[in-house]
Amino acid sequence: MPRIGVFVCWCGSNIAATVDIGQVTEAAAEMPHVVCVEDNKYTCSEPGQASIRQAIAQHGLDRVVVAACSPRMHENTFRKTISAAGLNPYLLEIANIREQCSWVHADRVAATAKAIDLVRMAVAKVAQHSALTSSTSPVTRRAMVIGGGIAGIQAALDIADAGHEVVVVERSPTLGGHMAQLDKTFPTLDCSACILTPKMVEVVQHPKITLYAYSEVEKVDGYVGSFKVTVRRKARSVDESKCTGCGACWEKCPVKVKSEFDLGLGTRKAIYVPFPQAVPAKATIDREHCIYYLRGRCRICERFCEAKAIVFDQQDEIINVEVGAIVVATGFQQFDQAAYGEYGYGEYPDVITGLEFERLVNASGPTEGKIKRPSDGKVPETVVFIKCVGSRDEHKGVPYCSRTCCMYTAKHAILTREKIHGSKVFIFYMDVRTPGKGYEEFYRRASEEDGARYLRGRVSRVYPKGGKMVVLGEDTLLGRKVIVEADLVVLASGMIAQPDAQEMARKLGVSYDQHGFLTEAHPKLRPVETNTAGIFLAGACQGPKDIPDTVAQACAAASKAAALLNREALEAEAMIACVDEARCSGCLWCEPVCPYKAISAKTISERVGRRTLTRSVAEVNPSLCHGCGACTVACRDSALNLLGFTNQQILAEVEAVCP
Amino acid sequence: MKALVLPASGAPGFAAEVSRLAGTDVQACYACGKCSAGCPVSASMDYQPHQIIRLVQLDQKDEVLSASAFWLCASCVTCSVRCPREVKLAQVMDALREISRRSGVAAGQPRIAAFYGSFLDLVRSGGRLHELGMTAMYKLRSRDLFGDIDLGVKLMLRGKLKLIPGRIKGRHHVAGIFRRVREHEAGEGGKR
Amino acid sequence: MRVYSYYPGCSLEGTAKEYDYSLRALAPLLGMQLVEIHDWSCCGSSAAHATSHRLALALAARNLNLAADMPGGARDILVPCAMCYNRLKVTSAELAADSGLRSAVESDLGDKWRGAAITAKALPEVLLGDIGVDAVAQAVVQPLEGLRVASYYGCLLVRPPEYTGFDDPESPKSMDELVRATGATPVDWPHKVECCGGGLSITNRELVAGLVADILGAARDAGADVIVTACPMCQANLDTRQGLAGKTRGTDFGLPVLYITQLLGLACGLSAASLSFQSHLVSVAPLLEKVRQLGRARQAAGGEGC
Amino acid sequence: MSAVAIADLSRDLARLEESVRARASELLESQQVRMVIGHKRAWNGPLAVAHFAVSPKEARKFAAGPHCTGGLAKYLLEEREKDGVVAVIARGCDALGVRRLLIDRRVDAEKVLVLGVPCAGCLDPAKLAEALGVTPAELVEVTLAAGALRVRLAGQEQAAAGPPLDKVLPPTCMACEVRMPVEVAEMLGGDLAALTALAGRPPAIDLETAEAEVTRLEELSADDRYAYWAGHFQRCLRCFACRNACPACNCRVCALDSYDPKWLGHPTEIPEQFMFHFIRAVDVAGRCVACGECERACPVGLPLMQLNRKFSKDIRTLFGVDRPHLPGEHEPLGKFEPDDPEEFM
Amino acid sequence: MSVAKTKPEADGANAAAEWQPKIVAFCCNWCSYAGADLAGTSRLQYPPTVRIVRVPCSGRVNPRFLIRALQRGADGVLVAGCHPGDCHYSTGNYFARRRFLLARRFIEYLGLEPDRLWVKWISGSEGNKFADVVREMSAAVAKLGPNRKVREAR
Repeated sequence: MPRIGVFVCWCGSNIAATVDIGQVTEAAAEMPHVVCVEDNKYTCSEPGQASIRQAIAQHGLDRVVVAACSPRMHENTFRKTISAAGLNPYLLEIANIREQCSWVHADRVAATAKAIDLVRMAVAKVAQHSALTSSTSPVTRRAMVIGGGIAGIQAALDIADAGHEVVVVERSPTLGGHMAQLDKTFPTLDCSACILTPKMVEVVQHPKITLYAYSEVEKVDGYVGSFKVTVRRKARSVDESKCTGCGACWEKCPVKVKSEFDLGLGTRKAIYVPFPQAVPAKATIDREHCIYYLRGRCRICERFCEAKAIVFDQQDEIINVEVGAIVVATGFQQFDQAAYGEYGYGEYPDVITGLEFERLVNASGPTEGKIKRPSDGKVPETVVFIKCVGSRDEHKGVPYCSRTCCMYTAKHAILTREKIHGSKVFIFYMDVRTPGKGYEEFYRRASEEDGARYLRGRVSRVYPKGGKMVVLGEDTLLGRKVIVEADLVVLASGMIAQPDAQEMARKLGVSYDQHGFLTEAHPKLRPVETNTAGIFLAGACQGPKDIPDTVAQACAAASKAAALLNREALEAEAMIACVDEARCSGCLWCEPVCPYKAISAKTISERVGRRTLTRSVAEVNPSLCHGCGACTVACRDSALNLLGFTNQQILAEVEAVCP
Repeated sequence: MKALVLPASGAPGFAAEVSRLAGTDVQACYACGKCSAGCPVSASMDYQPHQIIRLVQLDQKDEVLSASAFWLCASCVTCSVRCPREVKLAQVMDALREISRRSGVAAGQPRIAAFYGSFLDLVRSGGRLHELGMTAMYKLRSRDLFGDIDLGVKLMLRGKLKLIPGRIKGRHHVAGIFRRVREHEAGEGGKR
Repeated sequence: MRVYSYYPGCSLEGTAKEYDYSLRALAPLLGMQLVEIHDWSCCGSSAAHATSHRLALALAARNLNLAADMPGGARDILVPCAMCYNRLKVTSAELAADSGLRSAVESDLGDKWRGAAITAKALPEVLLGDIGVDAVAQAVVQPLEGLRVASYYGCLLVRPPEYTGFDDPESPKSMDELVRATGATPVDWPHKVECCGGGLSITNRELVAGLVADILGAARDAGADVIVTACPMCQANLDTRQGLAGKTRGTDFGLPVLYITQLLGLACGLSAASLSFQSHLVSVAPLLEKVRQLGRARQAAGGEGC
Repeated sequence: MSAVAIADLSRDLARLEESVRARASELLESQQVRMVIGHKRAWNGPLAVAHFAVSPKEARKFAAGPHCTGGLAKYLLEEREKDGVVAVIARGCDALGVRRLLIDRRVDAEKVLVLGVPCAGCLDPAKLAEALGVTPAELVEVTLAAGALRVRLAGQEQAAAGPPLDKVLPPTCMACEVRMPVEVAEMLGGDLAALTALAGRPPAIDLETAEAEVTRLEELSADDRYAYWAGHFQRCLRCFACRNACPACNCRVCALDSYDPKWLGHPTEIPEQFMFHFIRAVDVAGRCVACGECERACPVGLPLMQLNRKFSKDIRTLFGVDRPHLPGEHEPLGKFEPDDPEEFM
Repeated sequence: MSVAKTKPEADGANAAAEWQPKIVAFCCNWCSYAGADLAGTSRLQYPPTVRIVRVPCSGRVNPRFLIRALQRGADGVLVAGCHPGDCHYSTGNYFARRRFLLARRFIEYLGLEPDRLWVKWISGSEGNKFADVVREMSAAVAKLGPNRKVREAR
């Protein structure tokens, strides 16, 4: 039989002024299994806690009810109290007679009656409590970072500097991501490559970091502390250990292909590194264009490779990596402007995207940093920038703001005015959004010092006329139509999720929003965690972001991952779902309602008569379960129960409402 | 320009009425101006299309109905197709013409109103549009007697203007449709 | 032979009669049989939909009902006029989507709505989707090689795309494909879907002349010999207002504006008379002369080749 | 149904019966299956009973026809712990019942062989008795022969012509959409033109008609509805025949039998009867295969399908899932849509 | 069909004036329970009709609890959870929404008053809303009178 002690708190006058403590203690003394009732001025004070510890010893209490403030306030305090007296900390129940009784009711009689009900409910529930312990699981002290852009680079370096091994998986042949394509960065106009490439080199030189470039994550199994990741290392046709990156092969290669890195504005060879500062500086053969793979002969690269690094029959390699934490930094892609027929992107060469403009102004780009328009190589005199192309457009694009376009367009305007003397810049905008350190000043500089003319209105149409591009817009501030005859039109493309972001999310078991961005566990308080423990988010895979925010988030994700890896073992939640295997039918209806993929099927053997039979039942992984209890309702035969909130406990509480 | 006195100068419910009749939500507009930028006739309008929408959002019924802009709308639908907020502007313009006609306010573009009136009268009586008859009737109503006379002669000489109006057998059915719609509209007008 | 219910619309009885004639002459050559809808009435275009939503729907619904009642069963309707096509499409869609509207229109009609199974189709839609560009090309007997043609789609053939849907609203291609099938060269030009202001042609002449001048200028800049269209309002406007448009820009555009059926008819060997070229204001004669010369030159070249 | 069709139908049913026997014999003979579950003619009444053949000889007893009424899927649960494959002669509703057990992982797909048979519907003895002006107990033998139902009543030597089959079908058969079974390993009977044509026809009554009684009850006042159900539940014997017959009620330990937690109290109290039927109906909601076995099994004739249909109707109107029991549909309560309705929230 | 009799004091004419409904509220720990606490810290007054059962998530609430509460004498049941999209466990409230959409229609079908079951989304910052909901629900349930239909005579 349970032996329950009830401790009623006055909370000074907070409770006692409205609730008749005497009546409550009298009523409590009559409740089933209650062997001791005390009241204290402040139960949470040291004397109050001491009286609980004393009563546990004196009366041999095995369960405790504290009628006081909200459990959200002091549940943990009193768990520690009874634990100190040798009781399991979960053999405690709080009756919330302050926030949910004395503070919200003025009528002393009614409040007292309600307080008695609340105590009775707590007593009924605590009688059903059992001691709970949390399980622990070991931690593999290694992290994986998926994606080698600035977010992945930063996260990898931070985790490695914290002393943990890191495996970086990047699907393109080089680190760098979108940032490597940029020219200058706002608001400081630092050269992007100057600040990025040293970090790329640092990654490959770091003793704790292993880089798998040109590799992709195939599969993720396991759970926090113990993930098992399958990685496919795609065949480069080049032995990375031998290749010195000397460049003899791509100098001699006869095949020219449009360069992905230059967004088709420049060319590369069929054997190539994407850009000169690529890391690792190892060549890759593009089998779709290499003559040898297409026609069976050529092999010029092989002839000129002194290191003998060319391996034409190289195969993809599958490797398995065990890690304790994963940082996802898979980035974004540009919105496809072809949706805007009225702007003629793809039809008229002199309508380009912002990222293409970056390549045009970049000193290592296809025009060596001279802004020349694609159609005829002429230096444009009048340049029009159109913002929010794809962004804030439910009709043709996405409803959200892409956050970076206002600033990079201001940067483009400044660069245009710097590089093309006497050029005229017009920027069509809807709003200028500059919430960031030094951002508003940067925009003012573009507008005032560099003379970019901002026109408030969306452009309706762009079409060619006599070698110019006619831009048909509206100045909504004047209420008049504006026609600009431009030499070059730059569309500020929005940022959208990677095309395979949802597939990646499913592999990882994390959720994604309607736009394909991966979802954080809480938008404010858990911004870099996911709902899957041990998986963290960095950079634009979570939503559009500029470089400073991306780096900050990467640092945050890295510190979360490092903190996890610092632990010897992980203690799981104690109040989790458990399966009564004798009842479980093994139907697994609980599985789809579990948001954490904590439930799976397991096969058990049992003796029935003289035979040993096997059947399948549900199994809860205590490391993954968060204790929401959704599974218990899906379970028709009540084989699943939630410890701390069992069916029996809730029924007992409900029944105690009306004695 | 006169100041708006809010909410006094507004007609409560006007924006909602326009939205309902047009089958689109005018409050979705965020005033980017793309409609006005692409409108072929906005240069001739007294208010730009996005300004009309703005006035509607603010329930400025009197000011909107006195405008000529929506009468000038050529129903080319460019605005609707390019609107990032999926506001069907062309339908809003249709709705404003309908409200204007029903409320009996003098049209901001009396010629266009006269043109539409002539057109519909002929359809009501004959079931089909008789272009020559419409032109004649329109000229009388709009007092635009001598415009295009040379053109009319040229068309006539090329056999493009049919002299005798065709009448269909079902013209009484068509007239019935007109009558029932007008009755319904009158009933609605009474309720408003 | 594909059979269509045929809805000419009011314009094709008057200013656009050459569209009607040329289509009727062309149809059998392309394997189409047109059965005119009995006792059709105005579709509810422009004046009606501009001033009364319900009137416009009811007028269009009457014709869709008539099409459903045709002997021989419910067939697709071929609607050459872009405005009528648009009205019938919009009406079908709105009545399908909204049962409240449907019953309102039924009460206006004094009749049940029976047109749900009827699909209105535009001419380029039928020629490309049903007949096929290859069949069109096969019917060509006098290829128009060397002729540069600007396809002008205007507004209502392609907008709003959620109702029309057979072609891209910003950069349509269907008529260009038909032009290519005749052997002529479709020119790439930016004003394919700019509005010509046809609805305001009678009431706001100066405004419209400016729009027409922009379109004609763009076609001329692209090197077009001729403009083709599938809309009576556009054709009438670009043809009859060409003089005034020229005056505002101090030029004579001299660009004939043909219905797509007239161009196809020419390529399929129909006579100039059966295609009613005489009723155009901007003379088509120089164009026909150019076609003749191109034909002769081709024959000469072909002769040498043999 | 024309007379000619019925004549063909009875010939088809005879052929089907022969085909069932032959295929069952073959499977047992070759030991491809351990047991075949089907129907056989009862010795003491008009309706067939379940038959469990384990030898070719026993397979000769299998029957087919409108008198083969009871569901068969649920018997698989009894066999689940034994080795070897069990075959089920499955009408559409049986096949859906087996599908239910497979989805619920209560039977092993590799241990079941579903032999589909087309079905013309199974007669409702109460309706038949009513049509003949007798009590169900007086029905002795019902056959479908020479073009019509033939019925022999107690005390009679000879069978006499009865009503057409489609006039004495229960509502579930009339609304049945799976008279050609789905998800079967093979179909028996070969080319049965009349039966296949009949089974291929759309149901005699559509969804709305099938739900007409639900709609009628919905339109009563709350108190009348309460009186209606309390009146029925008062007659409930708590025999659990509904649960035992239902292929969706397949838990290892039924909530209704559970002592800890104790969901259900003493049967004499009306509130407890509400709890019983609430639990039963909620637990099969979205999982019900619409076979009507619960109602057929109920000895006091509770209108249990009106509870099940209420859920299927609401699931359809609220979540747009028309027929959750048919392949290709989602189980509506194992998922959600972010924009599900919020009518009172 | 007779209706189960409730306790005599609830039925008595004198008691009727003083009778107050009893409402069992299942509040999710993360949002609605916190919202109820906030109503307390803000000293918002609401009728003493409600007894809160703390659950981790609205997805934990089994519709069987609803019937049990009504059986044992509750006059109304409130299920309160995080707003859709805000569930601490991501999806629990979405499942709860489906379950209780059906449950409310079903109890109505059985002849109970649907207004005895309320489901509301109350966030941790909506102390006001919690108090409002209790006030409104108490009034609505009071209007229905004591629950007699599936209440056990004890």
